[in-house]
Amino acid sequence: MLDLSVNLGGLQLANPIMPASGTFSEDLADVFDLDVIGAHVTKTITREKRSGNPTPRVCEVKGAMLNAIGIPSKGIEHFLTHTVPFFNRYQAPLVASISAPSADEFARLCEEVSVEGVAAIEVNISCPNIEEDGKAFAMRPHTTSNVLNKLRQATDKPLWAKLSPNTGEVTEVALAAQEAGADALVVANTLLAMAIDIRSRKPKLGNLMGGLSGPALKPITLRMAYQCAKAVSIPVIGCGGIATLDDVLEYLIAGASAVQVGTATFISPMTMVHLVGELQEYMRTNNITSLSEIIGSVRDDEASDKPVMQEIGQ
Amino acid sequence: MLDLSVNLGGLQLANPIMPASGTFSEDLADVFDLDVIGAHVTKTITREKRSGNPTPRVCEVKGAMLNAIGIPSKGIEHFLTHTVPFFNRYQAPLVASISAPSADEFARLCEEVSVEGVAAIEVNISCPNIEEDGKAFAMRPHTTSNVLNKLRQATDKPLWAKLSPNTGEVTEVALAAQEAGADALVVANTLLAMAIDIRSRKPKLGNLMGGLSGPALKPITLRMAYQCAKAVSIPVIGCGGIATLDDVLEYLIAGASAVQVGTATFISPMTMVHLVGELQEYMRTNNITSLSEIIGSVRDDEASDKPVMQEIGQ
Amino acid sequence: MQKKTLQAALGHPETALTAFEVPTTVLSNKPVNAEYHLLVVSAPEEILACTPGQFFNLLCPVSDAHSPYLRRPMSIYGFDRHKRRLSFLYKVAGEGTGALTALKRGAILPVLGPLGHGYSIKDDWQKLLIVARGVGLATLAPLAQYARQQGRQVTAICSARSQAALLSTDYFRQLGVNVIALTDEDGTSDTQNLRSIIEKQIAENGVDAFYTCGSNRLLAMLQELSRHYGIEGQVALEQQMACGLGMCQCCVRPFNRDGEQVQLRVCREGPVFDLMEAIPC
Amino acid sequence: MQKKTLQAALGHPETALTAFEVPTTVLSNKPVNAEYHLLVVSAPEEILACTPGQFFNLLCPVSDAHSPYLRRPMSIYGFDRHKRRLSFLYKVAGEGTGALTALKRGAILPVLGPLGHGYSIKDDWQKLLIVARGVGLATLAPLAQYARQQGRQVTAICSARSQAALLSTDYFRQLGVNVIALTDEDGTSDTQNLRSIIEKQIAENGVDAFYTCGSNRLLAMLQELSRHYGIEGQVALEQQMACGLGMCQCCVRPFNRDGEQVQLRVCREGPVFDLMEAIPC
Ligand SMILES: Cc1cc2nc3c(=O)[nH]c(=O)nc-3n(C[C@H](O)[C@H](O)[C@H](O)COP(=O)(O)OP(=O)(O)OC[C@H]3O[C@@H](n4cnc5c(N)ncnc54)[C@H](O)[C@@H]3O)c2cc1C
Ligand SMILES: Cc1cc2nc3c(=O)[nH]c(=O)nc-3n(C[C@H](O)[C@H](O)[C@H](O)COP(=O)(O)OP(=O)(O)OC[C@H]3O[C@@H](n4cnc5c(N)ncnc54)[C@H](O)[C@@H]3O)c2cc1C
Ligand SMILES: Cc1cc2nc3c(=O)[nH]c(=O)nc-3n(C[C@H](O)[C@H](O)[C@H](O)COP(=O)(O)O)c2cc1C
Ligand SMILES: Cc1cc2nc3c(=O)[nH]c(=O)nc-3n(C[C@H](O)[C@H](O)[C@H](O)COP(=O)(O)O)c2cc1C
Ligand code: FES
Ligand code: FES
Repeated sequence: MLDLSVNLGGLQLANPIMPASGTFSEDLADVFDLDVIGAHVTKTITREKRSGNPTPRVCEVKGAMLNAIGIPSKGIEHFLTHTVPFFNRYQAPLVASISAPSADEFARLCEEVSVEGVAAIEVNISCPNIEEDGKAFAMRPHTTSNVLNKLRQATDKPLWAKLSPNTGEVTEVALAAQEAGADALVVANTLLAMAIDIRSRKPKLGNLMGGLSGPALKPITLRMAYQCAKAVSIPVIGCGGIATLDDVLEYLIAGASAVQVGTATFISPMTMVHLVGELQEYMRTNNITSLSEIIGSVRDDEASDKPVMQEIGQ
Repeated sequence: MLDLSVNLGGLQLANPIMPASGTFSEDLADVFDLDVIGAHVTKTITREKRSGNPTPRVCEVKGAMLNAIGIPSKGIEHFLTHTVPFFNRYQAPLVASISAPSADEFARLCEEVSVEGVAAIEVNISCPNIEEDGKAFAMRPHTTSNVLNKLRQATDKPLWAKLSPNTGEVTEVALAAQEAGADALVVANTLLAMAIDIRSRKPKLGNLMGGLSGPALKPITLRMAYQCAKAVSIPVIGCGGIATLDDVLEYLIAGASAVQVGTATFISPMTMVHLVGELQEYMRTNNITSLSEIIGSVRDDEASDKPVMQEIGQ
Repeated sequence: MQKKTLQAALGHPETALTAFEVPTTVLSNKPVNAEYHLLVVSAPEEILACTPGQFFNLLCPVSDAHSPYLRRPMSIYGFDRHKRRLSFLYKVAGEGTGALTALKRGAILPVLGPLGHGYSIKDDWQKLLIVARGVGLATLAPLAQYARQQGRQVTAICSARSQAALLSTDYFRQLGVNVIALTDEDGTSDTQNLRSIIEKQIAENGVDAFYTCGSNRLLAMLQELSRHYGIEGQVALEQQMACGLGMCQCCVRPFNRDGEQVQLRVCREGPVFDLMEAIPC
Repeated sequence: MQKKTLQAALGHPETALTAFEVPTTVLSNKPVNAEYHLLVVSAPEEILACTPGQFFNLLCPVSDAHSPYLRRPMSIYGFDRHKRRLSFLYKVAGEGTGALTALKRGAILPVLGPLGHGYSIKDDWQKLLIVARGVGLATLAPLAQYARQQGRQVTAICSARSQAALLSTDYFRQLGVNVIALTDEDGTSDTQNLRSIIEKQIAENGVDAFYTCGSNRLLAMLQELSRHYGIEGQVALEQQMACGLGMCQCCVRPFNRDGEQVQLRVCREGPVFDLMEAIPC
């Protein structure tokens, strides 16, 4: 029997394909039965209602996109009364993505979303931390530690820390999150970028800068997923530029235990459905019975060409 | 008269288009007269001969490439006796890119390349600093300060600091470089990335990881060039994913005073020639007489849509 | 792809599936004037249960010349469930629409839809006035057709830069719509003249509802007239989109709803909105 | 682009221009068997001053199905300066060559070249033995032609998986080359048999120089024979490339030169190297 299931620090998923926060919502149920995918990850919510960034909020760059949606949120109330019940019609576990501008507020929200029907909490620590210098929690190991410690105390649910690719210290941040008690890491969020309309000379995003996502991001976040998987012992969930089966396999081989699909769903809303089917087919064709045969199987000690150094025939 | 010239901290270039280090060599003279471009920037050299990284050294990713060439170098001797004389046949100024694994060795090499015929020195501080924890100098402000201070003392030539996009503190690093006496900043080098062949499960680069360059990099390095140009008062030279006139204009509008073209030359070796011509044509068509009308002209205070808030007609 | 998963995904929905990601086949794709192309595709029946004002999100082809990445939203210009035909009238603007022009008969065009909420006609809206500029008329063509099928009286005031840029007026006339064409080149399209023509319509013929789209100038004017004469109406709006489904929240615009300013998604709550709720920007 | 700059760049070179980035026009592009395609283009005269063993770097077309980014190096299979024709024989391997298969007559294919150093024939090399496997023969076809024009005696031993996979043997025969074909399916292509056939050639006919390309197995065997019989030779090698011009240093391979192991660029110092300097890997 083919086994597509994965266990992410205690949470069992029927398959390793799930959406990335902010690129998924109830609305996708218009296109396919949401129970086909491994989990449901919500758009990041905040406690309070928020309206998000000014428009234009997205733009296209070569083979990728930038977004500065911000975190428009209907608040915790709406989440508990509408979002949770909606997703509880499905078998796939619900992962609530949350964020807050200070560690204490973060912890409070974490406690409040720790309700029945929420299977895990993904903490979007790529948002600015107003208590420090406004840099995102996930930029540095010590701010990651601080917030994760408080979050850990606020919930017994599995806690996934979503890292930022903007830091120069991603493995240090990963280790800090693990030490503070994260059950899994999501690697990674979008990378800060910019585009300018040369005719109007205006930035293409209302917020000036925004996050790069899509295929262009993949080689960068794949590298980070690999580095993190090498450094930590908790599961890594790969995220960034995944659109094809090859992308999924690349992350799994690099060491990710599951993957999140973001922008690809905008280009092709059936992407996740196809990926689940293609992964199954790949395993069947290659006589692979369990994902564990793929995860972390990168042959990184055999990467370089080894020229035959001795003269042949002598 | 159309004026394409730029002054980069004392060094005058006939036009703002020059090659990026490592993507240019004497060999390009096979394809066009090298005096058409604004400057000649050499591949980074080290004092000693070095052989560089194992193959495979490059691979292709979606709309971009990764490289882990390393710094194969014929050494300072060959540089002084061959490279400098070759380029001195041309009018365009020669910029020597150098690197070393410690600040003192860096300074020593800097002194040695400060010869007649070398117009400016670009210091590739994105290479590992073996004295600290092996992280590149350009990853942190203090290591940048340390090495730039020594480099500044080693030469009277214009000193260009080439920053790394791998840091989470690019403006802090930019400021540190400026304070330590850099005459210009090159923003930026390649971004650490990875690709895995899913059939062999081997990393596609012999070195496991390598630098992303090409169009996928542009939105990221453009953002950094913008941030640096806002933060410092010395000229910024934009670099990353430039292939078209629009790309050049985007960097100039963002605040770059000149640009370096890297990977695009691999795809189309005439790229720089075309860019010089198209820039000239653009200025003529738009009645722009000097590049100063373009540089830094981004309308960043007008980026967001302003809905008409008052009810019309009341 | 694995058939079972696909069947599972499409076969046992918890909620009814309403939007479909499917390939269509190009039947024709021709310029109708210097700026606009008419694209007709053969489409599977399930996506043709659509209403006027809805749109599709098109995956434009990639080539050496064009590399669109996101899909491009396009209003339905015409649809015929019986003949399995779907058409779009598009203005060649940039990367995506530029890429569309290269589609030849027989080419595959992946579409996603139908999306959003279209126009509706209240029972007591018997006399409809459509006001549109340029390609705006495209969005309103299927509405005009539907309204005529419902036996409503329809007048359409179309303005454009030139006579050559006036689109679909013949088609509107064929439907039995009273067409009033105004152009910049004839000097008939200025706000003043347009306003007095509309007021004349109201006075002489009577208008139960306004329908418009796109232009802020028209929207603002119709809101004023609506307030003044107590005439209701609907407007189709545009905004930059990514997903087209309601997931990404990039396509929001501000609206006045119940005295409050709210952000609504053009792709989901729209693209057709109550005339008075829209805020011109 | 600005004409003046282009003229300046091409008109007053400090050093003679030898490589050209130019568009060519596809004349034909057809499969020759299950794996290989023959691509013939019409090319400007200046790029046809090439020598056998040199190569071009091709910019493969981008489409929905294929998105190659880097150029792809291809040996010259045939060139005719008089007719302004250039041809490539390519194996459909992945993204780039997959994209090439879509090129239709009349399509534009941008090429860069001619690049690298090709084969040379010393004056006293009168009897040449070409040994190649599969597509390797392609690289050697223009050499065989040139050698025959120079009046040299040429024998070619070609091995392939099957008779159907044997390429260009008819072309070689037309040139007056003595062709010996070996296939896996006939069981004639094993190393032992190949070796004894070569040794028979040396013994009965005499061989002044070996020419080969590609396969490590062949290279190693020919080096052994070369050492044993004192026969010189040349080999064309492949390596992953980016620039094709010598700038990026990605295409290096190790070579034995003057007792030292050195890294040489396949695109610049090669792709044809002295047989004994190459290191099989
Ligand atoms: C619901 C809806 C229905 C539409 N119906 C039609 C129609 O029937 N006919 C028609 O010609 N056009 C229509 N448009 C506008 C059409 O989507 C844009 O002209 C088109 O996306 C431009 O793409 P481009 O790549 O050619 O231009 P570019 O300028 O290169 O596009 C860059 C980006 O901006 C977006 N964009 C540009 N203009 C618009 C716009 N006006 N609205 C939304 N996004 C835009 C593009 O989608 C793309 O993401 C509609 C837009 C919406 C939102
Ligand atoms: C000097 C030279 C001459 C060549 N001449 C021929 C020829 O006449 N006919 C022919 O069929 N093939 C030839 N090749 C090999 C040909 O370049 C590759 O088969 C082709 O690049 C594969 O590209 P792809 O995108 O289809 O394959 P992919 O596997 O998708 O390519 C991925 C990357 O690897 C590179 N690559 C893959 N295989 C090779 C290879 N063998 N050598 C170098 N780079 C490779 C590609 O260029 C590309 O950058 C030659 C190679 C070199 C270096
Ligand atoms: C429009 C958009 C909105 C996003 N919103 C969120 C968010 O609210 N919270 C979050 O953690 N990540 C958010 N992300 C980041 C994605 O979850 C994901 O990390 C990123 O897009 C990289 O994956 P991709 O390349 O597959 O899109 C958003 C991404 C996009 C494109
Ligand atoms: C093959 C290759 C080799 C490079 N070698 C160097 C180098 O030696 N020194 C350096 O500072 N940058 C080097 N770079 C980085 C480029 O100079 C440039 O910063 C980077 O490629 C981004 O620009 P691009 O996207 O235009 O290529 C190299 C880049 C490539 C692709
Ligand atoms: S386009 Fe994504 S929410 Fe409207
Ligand atoms: S391919 Fe760039 S040096 Fe050979």
